[in-house]
Amino acid sequence: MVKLIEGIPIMRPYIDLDNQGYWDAVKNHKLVLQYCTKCNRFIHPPRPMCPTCRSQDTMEWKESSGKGILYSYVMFTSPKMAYPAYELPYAVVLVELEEGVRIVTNTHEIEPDEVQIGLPVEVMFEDLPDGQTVYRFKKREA
Amino acid sequence: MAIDSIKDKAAIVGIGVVDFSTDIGRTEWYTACQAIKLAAEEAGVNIDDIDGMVKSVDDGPDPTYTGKGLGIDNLLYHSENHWGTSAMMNAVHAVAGGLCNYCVYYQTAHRASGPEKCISDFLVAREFRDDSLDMVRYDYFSPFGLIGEPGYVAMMYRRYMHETGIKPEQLGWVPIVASENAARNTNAIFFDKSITIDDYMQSKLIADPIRELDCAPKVDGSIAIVITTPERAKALKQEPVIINSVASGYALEGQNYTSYTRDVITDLPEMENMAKELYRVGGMGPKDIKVAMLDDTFAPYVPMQLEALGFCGKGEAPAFIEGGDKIRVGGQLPVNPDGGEIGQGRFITTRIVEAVRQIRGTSTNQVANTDTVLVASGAGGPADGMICRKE
Amino acid sequence: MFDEYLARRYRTTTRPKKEHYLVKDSAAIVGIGATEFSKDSGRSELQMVCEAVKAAVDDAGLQMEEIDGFVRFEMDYTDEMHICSSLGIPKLTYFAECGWGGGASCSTIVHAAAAIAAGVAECIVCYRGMNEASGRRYGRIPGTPSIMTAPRDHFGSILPFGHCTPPGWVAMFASRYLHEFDATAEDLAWVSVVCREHANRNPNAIFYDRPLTVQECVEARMIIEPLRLYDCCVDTDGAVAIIVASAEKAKKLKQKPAYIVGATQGNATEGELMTSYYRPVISGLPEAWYTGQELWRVTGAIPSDVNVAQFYDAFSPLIPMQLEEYGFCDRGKGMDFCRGGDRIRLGGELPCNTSGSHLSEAYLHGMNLIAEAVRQIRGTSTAQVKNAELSLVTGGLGIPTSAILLRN
Amino acid sequence: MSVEYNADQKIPHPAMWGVLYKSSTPFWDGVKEKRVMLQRCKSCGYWLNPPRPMCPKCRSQESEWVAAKGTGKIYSWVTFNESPHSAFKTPYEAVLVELDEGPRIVSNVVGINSDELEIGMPVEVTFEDVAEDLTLPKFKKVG
Repeated sequence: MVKLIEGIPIMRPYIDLDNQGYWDAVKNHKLVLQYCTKCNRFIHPPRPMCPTCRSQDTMEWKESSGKGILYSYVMFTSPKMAYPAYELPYAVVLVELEEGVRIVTNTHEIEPDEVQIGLPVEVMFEDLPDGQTVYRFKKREA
Repeated sequence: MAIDSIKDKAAIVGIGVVDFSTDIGRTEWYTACQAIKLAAEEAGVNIDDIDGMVKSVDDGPDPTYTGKGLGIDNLLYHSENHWGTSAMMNAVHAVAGGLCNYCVYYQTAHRASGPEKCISDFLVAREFRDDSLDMVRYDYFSPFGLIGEPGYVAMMYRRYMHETGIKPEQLGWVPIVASENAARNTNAIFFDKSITIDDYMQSKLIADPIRELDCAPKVDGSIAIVITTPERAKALKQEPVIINSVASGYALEGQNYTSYTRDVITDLPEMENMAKELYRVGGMGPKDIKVAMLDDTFAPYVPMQLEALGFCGKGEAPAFIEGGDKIRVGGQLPVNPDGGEIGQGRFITTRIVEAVRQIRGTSTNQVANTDTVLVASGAGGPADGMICRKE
Repeated sequence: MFDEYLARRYRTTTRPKKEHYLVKDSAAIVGIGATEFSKDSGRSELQMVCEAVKAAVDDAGLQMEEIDGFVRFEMDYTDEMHICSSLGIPKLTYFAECGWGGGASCSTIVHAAAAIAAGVAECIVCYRGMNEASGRRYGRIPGTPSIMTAPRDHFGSILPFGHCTPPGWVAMFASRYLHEFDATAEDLAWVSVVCREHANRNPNAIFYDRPLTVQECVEARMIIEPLRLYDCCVDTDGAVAIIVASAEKAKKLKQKPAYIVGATQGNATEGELMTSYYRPVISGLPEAWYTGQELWRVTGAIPSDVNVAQFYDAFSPLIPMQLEEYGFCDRGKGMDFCRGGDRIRLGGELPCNTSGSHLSEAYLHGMNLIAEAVRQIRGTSTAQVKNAELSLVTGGLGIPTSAILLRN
Repeated sequence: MSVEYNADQKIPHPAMWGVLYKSSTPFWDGVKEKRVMLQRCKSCGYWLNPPRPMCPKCRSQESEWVAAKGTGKIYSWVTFNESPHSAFKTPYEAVLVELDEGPRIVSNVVGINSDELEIGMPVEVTFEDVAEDLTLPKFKKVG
């Protein structure tokens, strides 16, 4: 459902050593999550220390199933508060993944009135003309 | 109900230092978490019990993000201060005032490899500043090429040379003694041996009269300091270092490094005001101080601080530093036995760490029987400082 | 997951002892000053701050030379050094700054009160000045003149999805709140309507002469679902200054002191700048809960002791959420508390936001709320609560927050 | 010596973000008309330098802008041997001039060798168009 307006770049993620693995995977059309092998726990957003066991060397990137449910959403309808690169309206959604963490993302081929809390969704990737890859979520069978 | 004074109401119980480097290869977020973990372990404080965090605005991720890495919930006190090590003052108020139990003061800065080490070309506009004099001032300086701190300091130092007659052969002893001290300190990566006065005189005049060796080099590092009350300190692992007094100072017409509109631009009135308060609160005087940790981000500030803090009379500082004997370990007033910022790189909290080590007796360049250390920061701008002592 | 949220780790046993809390009653707010509130001030933020400080000093009956400390918002573009150069304040012994936008409002008082309790200063100015309506909205996005100044890690992971403004960030958890507790737009409208009723009594309020009905609220333009026009605060140009002095000094000054019984900050794990979406439950404000728990603990007061409250209301859903988090009602009952408006308007069980607050008076990052709380203690509010003994103010939400409790 | 610029680099402009700050606009407007304008308190005559919205002496907010004579003395200077900005060719000097009226301003010198420069040297203002949209007040030897 997100349509880009030509000529306006969309903002790029800020990538540093703490989250590089995450965005590198996105480039390869994979959704990975930070995982602490000591606590057997997924962590998101990526960070330099496991907040539970406080080790800095037990974390690895583990691929996510990419499946989740829509936990909350924001519908951008007014140009005053929206980013100009997207055609209005567009939805920003918070997806709760099966792994138990949530991520902020956009929707793909979901009509505005279908965007509802509880909707089952799964990840898809899109390569944009400017060379970056973004992940979005589309409907799936529950 | 208020307390009359913060004298002896707080103590430093742990320090965590991530090894300095010119390219640390980690994010600031990473090393901030690392330093706090080290400090908590050294102190014997459970990370879950940390309930206060303070830092300088410019250095490192803020408490919420750092706490997110550390998994610290329920932080009862957090504060970000702008100038020097003035965040220390808030930490002391917070533990002395019963706002929190264990406050961490952390500084994380990767100035050598660049704090903005962003791998992607993240699109970001520059922050828009409103009409503050701070910016107006740069409007007045930048078109003329007066850009950067060495230049700002050089303008003042030229005048200082003119008014006091200090010669490069005298000021040179500040970096010389710093290099001697740094050569003994394994965490000071910039000198493995002492320089000579000839080396100094040949050092490049980057903003004449400021030489390259007058400036603290950029460095990557991360330091955390745990502060609590002296009572709580008793149950912990380390011998506590009591904060006898802490103060900050400001004076009229102040601008960071560029207070050119004052009648006299060659003294440090902020530092003088701070020192008065520091000695008043602590009930001490310059004579009680065994080691001085002075702000040597730029060398000319060292003689100026010696005068402002009362370690020598007005106009006596050039002679005081000449030859270095009085400011070396074993001298009348050892200054920055760890090599200071000139020796270790630009990192303000190193002064607090060395103060703690001197009092514990664990410095790489230990001054015998150190029981009181003065720490000063913010030379050339709003100043702050503390006196710490042995229990 | 819900249980984990309710079992938050607030543990009174590991906090400093109550009697060690030295801020209690050791400082008071003695002066308040403000510029006019407008949509276009026509002057710089620095100038407005100077005017507000001067007004506050006059209000307190102080001399400018007696000011010896400053606490600023980290987000404020004017710094204390330059304010002093303009006002001719010769010497400061204390300066500090507080982060997190509106979350800093009561934090400034926390810092000032702690410094005064510690004896390092006697008269401290806390201030905020912003040309938010005419100038640089910090909510604007890159490409336009200004950007949101957010920590970059968090910034970088949500902006690529066009999620770029505070109303949007708040809408994400607000819609979850409304969803979980079946609240309607009409329910929410009562919050805005009551604030407007109070603003209609306050000549300094931007919406002084503009009444508002529930009908208008629910029919208003949608800004970002579920937030409509009147659910959002009013962009304002202006400045407010608050002077905190030691209790001893306060007795000798012109105004009736508003004693600071308690001033606390709170910060919960997994926090971000209004996008703390990764917690088990996002339909609450754990920072506010922590702040409240600590406030009640150190002051010994309980919510029902409070006579009047100024809740930070950048967006209307934040008021019912805070009523829950600060313990004025049970979880999920905040909307019931507001419905119909009777319990929160003047004369009700807990009169809230009696100046019209951010939704209808002016949006000065919480500092105008502190001024109103002080007026309630002095007895000079335009919507005065009779015999107001205890007056509560809270700081910005969705971020590390703060709160103060003032007494007569 | 005079400052030499690298032609392909943009000299820092006082309107750093595209607009001048309100408090310094009269100064830069004056420079365009080849005058050095200074802000003075209307009620007590105190120089407000750098410009500010209130007089620190009497706290009046009424101020006026007056043209300086343009003469003064070198108060201090810096020689940059390492350029902090790509527009400036090294070496060059930045000077702090104490105007005869009292206020000090940062500037550059024109036609004065660095070995001639000394504290107390009398100088007078001269205006240099350094870019299409930028004129700067600089100082040369008197006479």
